[in-house]
Amino acid sequence: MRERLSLIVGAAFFVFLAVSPLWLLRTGYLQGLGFEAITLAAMAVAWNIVGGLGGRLSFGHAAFFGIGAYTSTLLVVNFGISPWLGGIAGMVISAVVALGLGSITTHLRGVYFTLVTFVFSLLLVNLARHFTELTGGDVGLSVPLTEPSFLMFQFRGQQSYYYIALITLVIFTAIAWLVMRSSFGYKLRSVRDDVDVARALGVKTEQVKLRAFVLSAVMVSFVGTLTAQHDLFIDPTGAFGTDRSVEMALGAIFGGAGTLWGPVIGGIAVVVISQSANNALQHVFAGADVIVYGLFLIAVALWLPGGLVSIPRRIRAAVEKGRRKHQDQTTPVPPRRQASEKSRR
Amino acid sequence: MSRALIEMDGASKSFGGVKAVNNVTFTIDEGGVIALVGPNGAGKSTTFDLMTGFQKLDSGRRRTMGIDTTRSPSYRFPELGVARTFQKVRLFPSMTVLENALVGGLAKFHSVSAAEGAARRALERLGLDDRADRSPAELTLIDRKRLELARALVPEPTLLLLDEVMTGLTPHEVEDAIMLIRQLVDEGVTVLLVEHLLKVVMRISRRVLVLEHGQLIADGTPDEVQADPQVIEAYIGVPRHEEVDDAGR
Amino acid sequence: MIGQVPLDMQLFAQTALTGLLLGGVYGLVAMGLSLIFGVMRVINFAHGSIVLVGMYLVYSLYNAGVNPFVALLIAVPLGLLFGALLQTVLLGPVTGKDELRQLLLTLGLSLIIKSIAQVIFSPNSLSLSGFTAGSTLVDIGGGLYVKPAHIIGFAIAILVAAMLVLILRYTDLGRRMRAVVDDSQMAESAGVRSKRIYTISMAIGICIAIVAGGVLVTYQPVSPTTGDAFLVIAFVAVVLGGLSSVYGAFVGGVIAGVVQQLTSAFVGPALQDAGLFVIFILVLIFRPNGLFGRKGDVA
Amino acid sequence: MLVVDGLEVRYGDARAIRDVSIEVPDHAITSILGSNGAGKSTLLRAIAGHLSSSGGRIVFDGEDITGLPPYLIAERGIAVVPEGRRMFSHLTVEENLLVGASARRSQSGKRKRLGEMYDLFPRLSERKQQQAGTLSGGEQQMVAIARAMMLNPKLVLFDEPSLGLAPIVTDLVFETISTLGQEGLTMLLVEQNASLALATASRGYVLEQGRVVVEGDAATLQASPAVREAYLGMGIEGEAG
Amino acid sequence: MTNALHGTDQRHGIDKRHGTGERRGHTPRRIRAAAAIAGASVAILALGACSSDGAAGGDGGDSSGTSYTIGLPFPLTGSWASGGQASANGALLAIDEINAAGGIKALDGAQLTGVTADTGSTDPGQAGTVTRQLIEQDGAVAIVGAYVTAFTNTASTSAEQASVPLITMSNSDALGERGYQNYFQVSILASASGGSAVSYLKDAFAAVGSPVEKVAVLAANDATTQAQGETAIQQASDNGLTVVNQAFYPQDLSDATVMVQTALAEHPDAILLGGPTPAVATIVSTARTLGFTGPMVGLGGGGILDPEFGEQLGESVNGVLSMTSWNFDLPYDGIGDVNEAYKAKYGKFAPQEAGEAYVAVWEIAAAMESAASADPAAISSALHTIEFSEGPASWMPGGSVRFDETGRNSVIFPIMIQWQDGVPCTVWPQEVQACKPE
Ligand SMILES: Nc1ncnc2c1ncn2[C@@H]1O[C@H](COP(=O)(O)OP(=O)(O)OP(=O)(O)O)[C@@H](O)[C@H]1O
Ligand SMILES: Nc1ncnc2c1ncn2[C@@H]1O[C@H](COP(=O)(O)OP(=O)(O)OP(=O)(O)O)[C@@H](O)[C@H]1O
Ligand SMILES: CC(C)C[C@H](N)C(=O)O
Ligand SMILES: [Mg+2]
Ligand SMILES: [Mg+2]
Repeated sequence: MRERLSLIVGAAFFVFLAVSPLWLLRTGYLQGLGFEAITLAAMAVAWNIVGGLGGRLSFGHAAFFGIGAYTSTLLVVNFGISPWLGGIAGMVISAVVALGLGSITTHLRGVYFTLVTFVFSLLLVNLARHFTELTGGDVGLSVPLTEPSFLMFQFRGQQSYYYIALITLVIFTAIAWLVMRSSFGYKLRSVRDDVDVARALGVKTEQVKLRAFVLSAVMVSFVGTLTAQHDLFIDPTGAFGTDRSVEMALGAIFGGAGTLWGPVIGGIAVVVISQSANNALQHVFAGADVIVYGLFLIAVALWLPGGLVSIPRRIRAAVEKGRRKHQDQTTPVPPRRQASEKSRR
Repeated sequence: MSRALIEMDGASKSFGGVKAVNNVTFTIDEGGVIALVGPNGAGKSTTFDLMTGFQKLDSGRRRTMGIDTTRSPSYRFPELGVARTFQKVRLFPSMTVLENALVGGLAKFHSVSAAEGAARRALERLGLDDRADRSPAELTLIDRKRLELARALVPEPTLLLLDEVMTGLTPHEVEDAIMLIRQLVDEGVTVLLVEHLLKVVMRISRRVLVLEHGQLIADGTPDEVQADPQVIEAYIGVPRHEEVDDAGR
Repeated sequence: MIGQVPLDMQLFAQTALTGLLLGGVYGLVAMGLSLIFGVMRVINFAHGSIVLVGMYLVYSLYNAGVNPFVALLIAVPLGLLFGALLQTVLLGPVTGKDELRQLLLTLGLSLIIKSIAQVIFSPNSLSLSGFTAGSTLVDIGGGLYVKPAHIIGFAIAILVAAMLVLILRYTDLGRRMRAVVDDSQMAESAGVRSKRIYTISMAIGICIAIVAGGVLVTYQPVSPTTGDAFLVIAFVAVVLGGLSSVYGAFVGGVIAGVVQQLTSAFVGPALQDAGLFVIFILVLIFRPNGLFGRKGDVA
Repeated sequence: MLVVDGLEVRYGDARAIRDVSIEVPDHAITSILGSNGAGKSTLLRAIAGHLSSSGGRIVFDGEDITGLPPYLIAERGIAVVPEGRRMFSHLTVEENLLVGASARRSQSGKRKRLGEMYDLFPRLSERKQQQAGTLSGGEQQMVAIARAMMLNPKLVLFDEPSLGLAPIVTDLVFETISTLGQEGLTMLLVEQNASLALATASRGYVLEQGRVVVEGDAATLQASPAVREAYLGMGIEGEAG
Repeated sequence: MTNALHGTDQRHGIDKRHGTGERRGHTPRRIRAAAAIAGASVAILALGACSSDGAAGGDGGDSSGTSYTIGLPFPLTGSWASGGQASANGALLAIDEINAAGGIKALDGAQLTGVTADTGSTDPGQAGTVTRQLIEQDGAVAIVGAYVTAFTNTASTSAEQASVPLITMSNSDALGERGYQNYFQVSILASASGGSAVSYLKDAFAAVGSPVEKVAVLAANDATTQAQGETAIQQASDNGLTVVNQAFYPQDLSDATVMVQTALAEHPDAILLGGPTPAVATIVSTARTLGFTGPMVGLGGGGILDPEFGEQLGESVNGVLSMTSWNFDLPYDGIGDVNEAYKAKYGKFAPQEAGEAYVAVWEIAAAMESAASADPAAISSALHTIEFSEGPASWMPGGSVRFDETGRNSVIFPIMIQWQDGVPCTVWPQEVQACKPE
């Protein structure tokens, strides 16, 4: 029932996104922002499979973003291969790399996993800068501007990019939804809660972790291709840099990690908030927007632990409480303080 | 009563300097209730861990349902029909009661809905069905134990290892638990118990294994074991509250 | 680039020496991180920014005419205060909570600190101009050179490390810190004021980072983004040493410094961090709890 | 002497105990019986300051300690042997005991007390340097008791000390409790094992669904048909005690 | 994200922020933290409102006529912010001067408005986004930006897609190879400055009588510096010099002892170097204390030209050389006054990128004059056809600027400066020499 409702609201939200270029996002600039927001949401959805459902905070997903970006770009620049195919190639390579990195990190717990993924992406930054013959080093790679062509992933204006991103997001959300309902999803959550017990209950924990990691990596990799072809340029820090990894994790956490809609909302919200802060405040002093953005993160951490998606639940709880207070008036027990587990960690 | 469900051969495990389980050999054959008793720290829970692959054997061998599982990871055991509970209850905190039980079924059922059906039946059996959508944190310790037991029952195991499930129950509740165990046995499940409630153990088990200092010091029928001076010395002690018992009865 | 450098002993010795001295200060940064993680189970993603605060603090004091090493003494109480304040106002509510919240909070904090630093100190890189102990090399014989500031920094690092390990292992305070880690409520029932313990631990952890920043600025220019690199190195060091082993973090820092310099000299400067990262990943694969870590240890 | 007056504690909206009033006289063992979920642990945790109450008062030695944080309650001389033992798992046995004395000031007093505890539980003396988390259940229970005693408490709250203990260890634990009782220590003992509890205690209360339903001295309770029926059962747990 | 600023002082915001919100006696922590955060947010928003008013007022000057926007996407935060802000400052200075001088006369004295936008520091995509914003939201008719090659890359793509001209002060050769119609590069190519470093060095020091035979190259591995370093290495061997040591180091280099020692072990006569300010400053001071007395020559651009480089090294900066494509002592009338104006406004001499951005804005103005139009396409084609040979628009080495069909400046040649008395002074080639090399 509640799930049905969330699906309806979600579908309505996608319809809203689909029509918004018609009335809300009318300029190329706004559609470009829309592209950014939606791609971040898509990455957050992908990240959430590992970081939210699996409870393994990857801080190195930029690695796969970068692989997708570089693979498709190298193929189009050097061989004129369509970025669509390049994107698939990038996904394959990402899968292989994720399989490798995933298998050597399955036994790592908590922070250790986070830090290895983090360092892995930094390692790729280093390597991409160093092996200039392949990657162009810090100069980066430019994709030549061509006539609009679906095959070559080049379009006039931002609208087509926007819709491609949106379709990607819809597909990703559907994948996440399927994952959450499947036995794979339950296994993933059990691994998050208690690996040892999950294992003792027959969950092949390494396999589950690995699959989640690979799936998520492959998804992020495709977004890497989208972004590189949209920007027509890629360089090592833009591709593999920490900010990218952090951003997708933030999107998911901000919206509500481990939920279906949290990463979607969170990914979009992160871009909307940071861009509007930027718009409103940049002229105060350079970086004022960053401060507001930082304050936002802190505020969510302090007062909105479940992320943005927990707001409806909180409102509902508050309303119910209010209602109950009304009914309770016959037996006036002053609920002075609720028994709370004081200071238990 | 002949098929060997688990065969431990020279199983050992130490932690740091402590030999928790020391060269233990026994076979769990099919049917009925078998108890594993012994003083605190004797290595009972560790033995469970070794029987289910939850801890790796330092040395020795293990066969499960006739298959060599010495090196098998713990996730193999539910498939083979072995399920267990933990002395210190370990539930999945972020999942509901139903979901906790459901995960137990995934080893056996391939579809989520089949696992959910089995989970609901198990919850009902343990009287938890009315709390299916609660969080385990809202349950009392005892209900949490029940939930863990339900989770172990979902995959319909042939061998069930219960680590102190009756600890902390009132006499009435203990009776309920015994009924449940008997039912399971009738359904063909072999139950292996770790329990300190000697009276219960002796009443329902057909065979009792006694561990001390990581070693098997006795193995036999309840009567044999209770009469064993070594067991009395190490575990049962000289009953001090006999009179109270009588009064209570 | 490989092979161009003559692999002679003197170069090796110089490299190892420089790495050791730099590594000591990395270790200092890492110890603060490790302590905060060990006691509060908070990964402080703002740690690099705290180091930055230390750098700007000592920079400002220096410009006000204070000798940098005297400035460090002034930085100690300020650092303690800052840490205590952070814990009471910001981190307290998320201590012991979901790590995602801690992540949001510390990341947010880090962004804010960096932005404010840029506003106050401009984006330019600043250094203690005229402070020669940090810029000139001294010949210590055998063709080996060191910067006096490096030596002093290393000595301070050793001192802090020793103090911290002693406190954690052998004092009431240390035992209480570790007890609170295991079960804060039970510790309270034994009379331990766990919030105070958190505040003290955070104060010490932050103070160490501030001091590390102060040491760093004596030989390294500071700009608003300088802290980021130290965050990464501190992570590496802490994990190499075994996450919540404070002593391990120090050793991890030293290892990081040496590996970095050796890679730089014998593989190529561009790959100095790559070398470090490879070692890091290898260690974690083979020793998931780090070189010195036992699960859940602090000290 | 501890007086609990009309105490109410809630978990969210659910009232776990309501209008509970008990008295714990000095130099005696008072016991609380009740089935699972009756609210026994809740009561103890409220007294210890782990839970805050939504009504009523807790008075200790004439001072209202309602709502005080646990460390202040500990400073007033109330020690806890909690349900599930709750070791400082990564600390050694000795460190656990030393932390147990955190509310005390004197260092030498602590050391002396430490020696007394090792005399009381020689087993712990053998395991001084072992990490507490790796001890067996019985050993942990000893540490929990010794840790509480380190505080030199005026009142000790025991929550189901026999839980999960082998008969022989249960014996040891209850012998220790009796000994301490004979030495004049005031104790509040929550125990499932009613026969054991009533044999040890001089007075008792029975909690049912969060309320006190029966109270009286141990002999009266033992004789009460209701108590016999419900808590002393058919004697199945007798051997354990 | 844009900023209708106008030389808005980057600094005045935060100081006011300080007093607000904080310090609240004994209120519970939650409330305290909430108040602090809310207070800070409100303060910043309020300041935002105020200064946007201020910017709007100050901008159009007294002209009631039309105003055209020039977009200035630069990295204003993050690790490139120092050069980004200097570039923006140079551009804004030019806009002020143009407005003060009566605006664009061919367009009835229309005024120019400079709108800056922050490209951030890591994601090149962001530079593309803000450039789109400048063009579409703010109606920029031309863009000057984005200082760092990677950002210039995406910014110029956005500009190209919108057919709006963009003039850059980036140095990378690759930018001009993309066949863009609306891309213009006023500065020197990395290959040219890196390459000339060797020949200038040879010539200049042959002229003062100390020949250079062996060189070491120590360059950061960012795009421009690495390209400069590679060309220099190439050029050295073409010129019969030996490169005895080469290293491309990471920008956050923490210590240079080992690297410099390794280089000095080969006894080079000169060191060619480049990178961000802290790194090059460390390299120079390390080399000096290790007893190296030969010339040290910057490859062009970056840290070695920044005012902070001089501040960091103090006395020992003097003598350090560098390639560059702009200096405030070039022999053109008025260029010195501009530097004075810059100093008065920003407290430091105008570094290379500020000068280039300044010139670029004047070129746009000149193109608008010549086309008598503010249509981006018209500006673009004017930029392609005009030879800028007078006024500030021509103040690049060579005395004039002409963009070829790839958009590169076909007139420019690199110059070499030497730090003397704490400021860079042009020493080579002779026709632009302001000081003698020491
Ligand atoms: N993870 C561990 N690390 C170190 N020592 C351990 C560990 N687990 C168990 N031990 C030790 O192994 C011995 C056996 O422990 P085990 O838990 O198997 O005992 P048990 O028979 O189940 O006792 P109880 O009846 O108290 O539950 C004990 O001495 C205990 O201290
Ligand atoms: N953390 C909690 N959150 C919500 N409800 C709780 C919590 N802890 C206990 N309860 C509820 O409070 C009631 C009393 O629990 P309490 O633990 O005090 O019982 P008890 O008498 O100690 O039982 P037991 O013999 O099982 O230990 C129970 O109904 C239980 O479900
Ligand atoms: C930082 C500088 C070296 C940037 C340079 N102007 C470039 O083209 O990238
Ligand atoms: Mg056990
Ligand atoms: Mg209880």
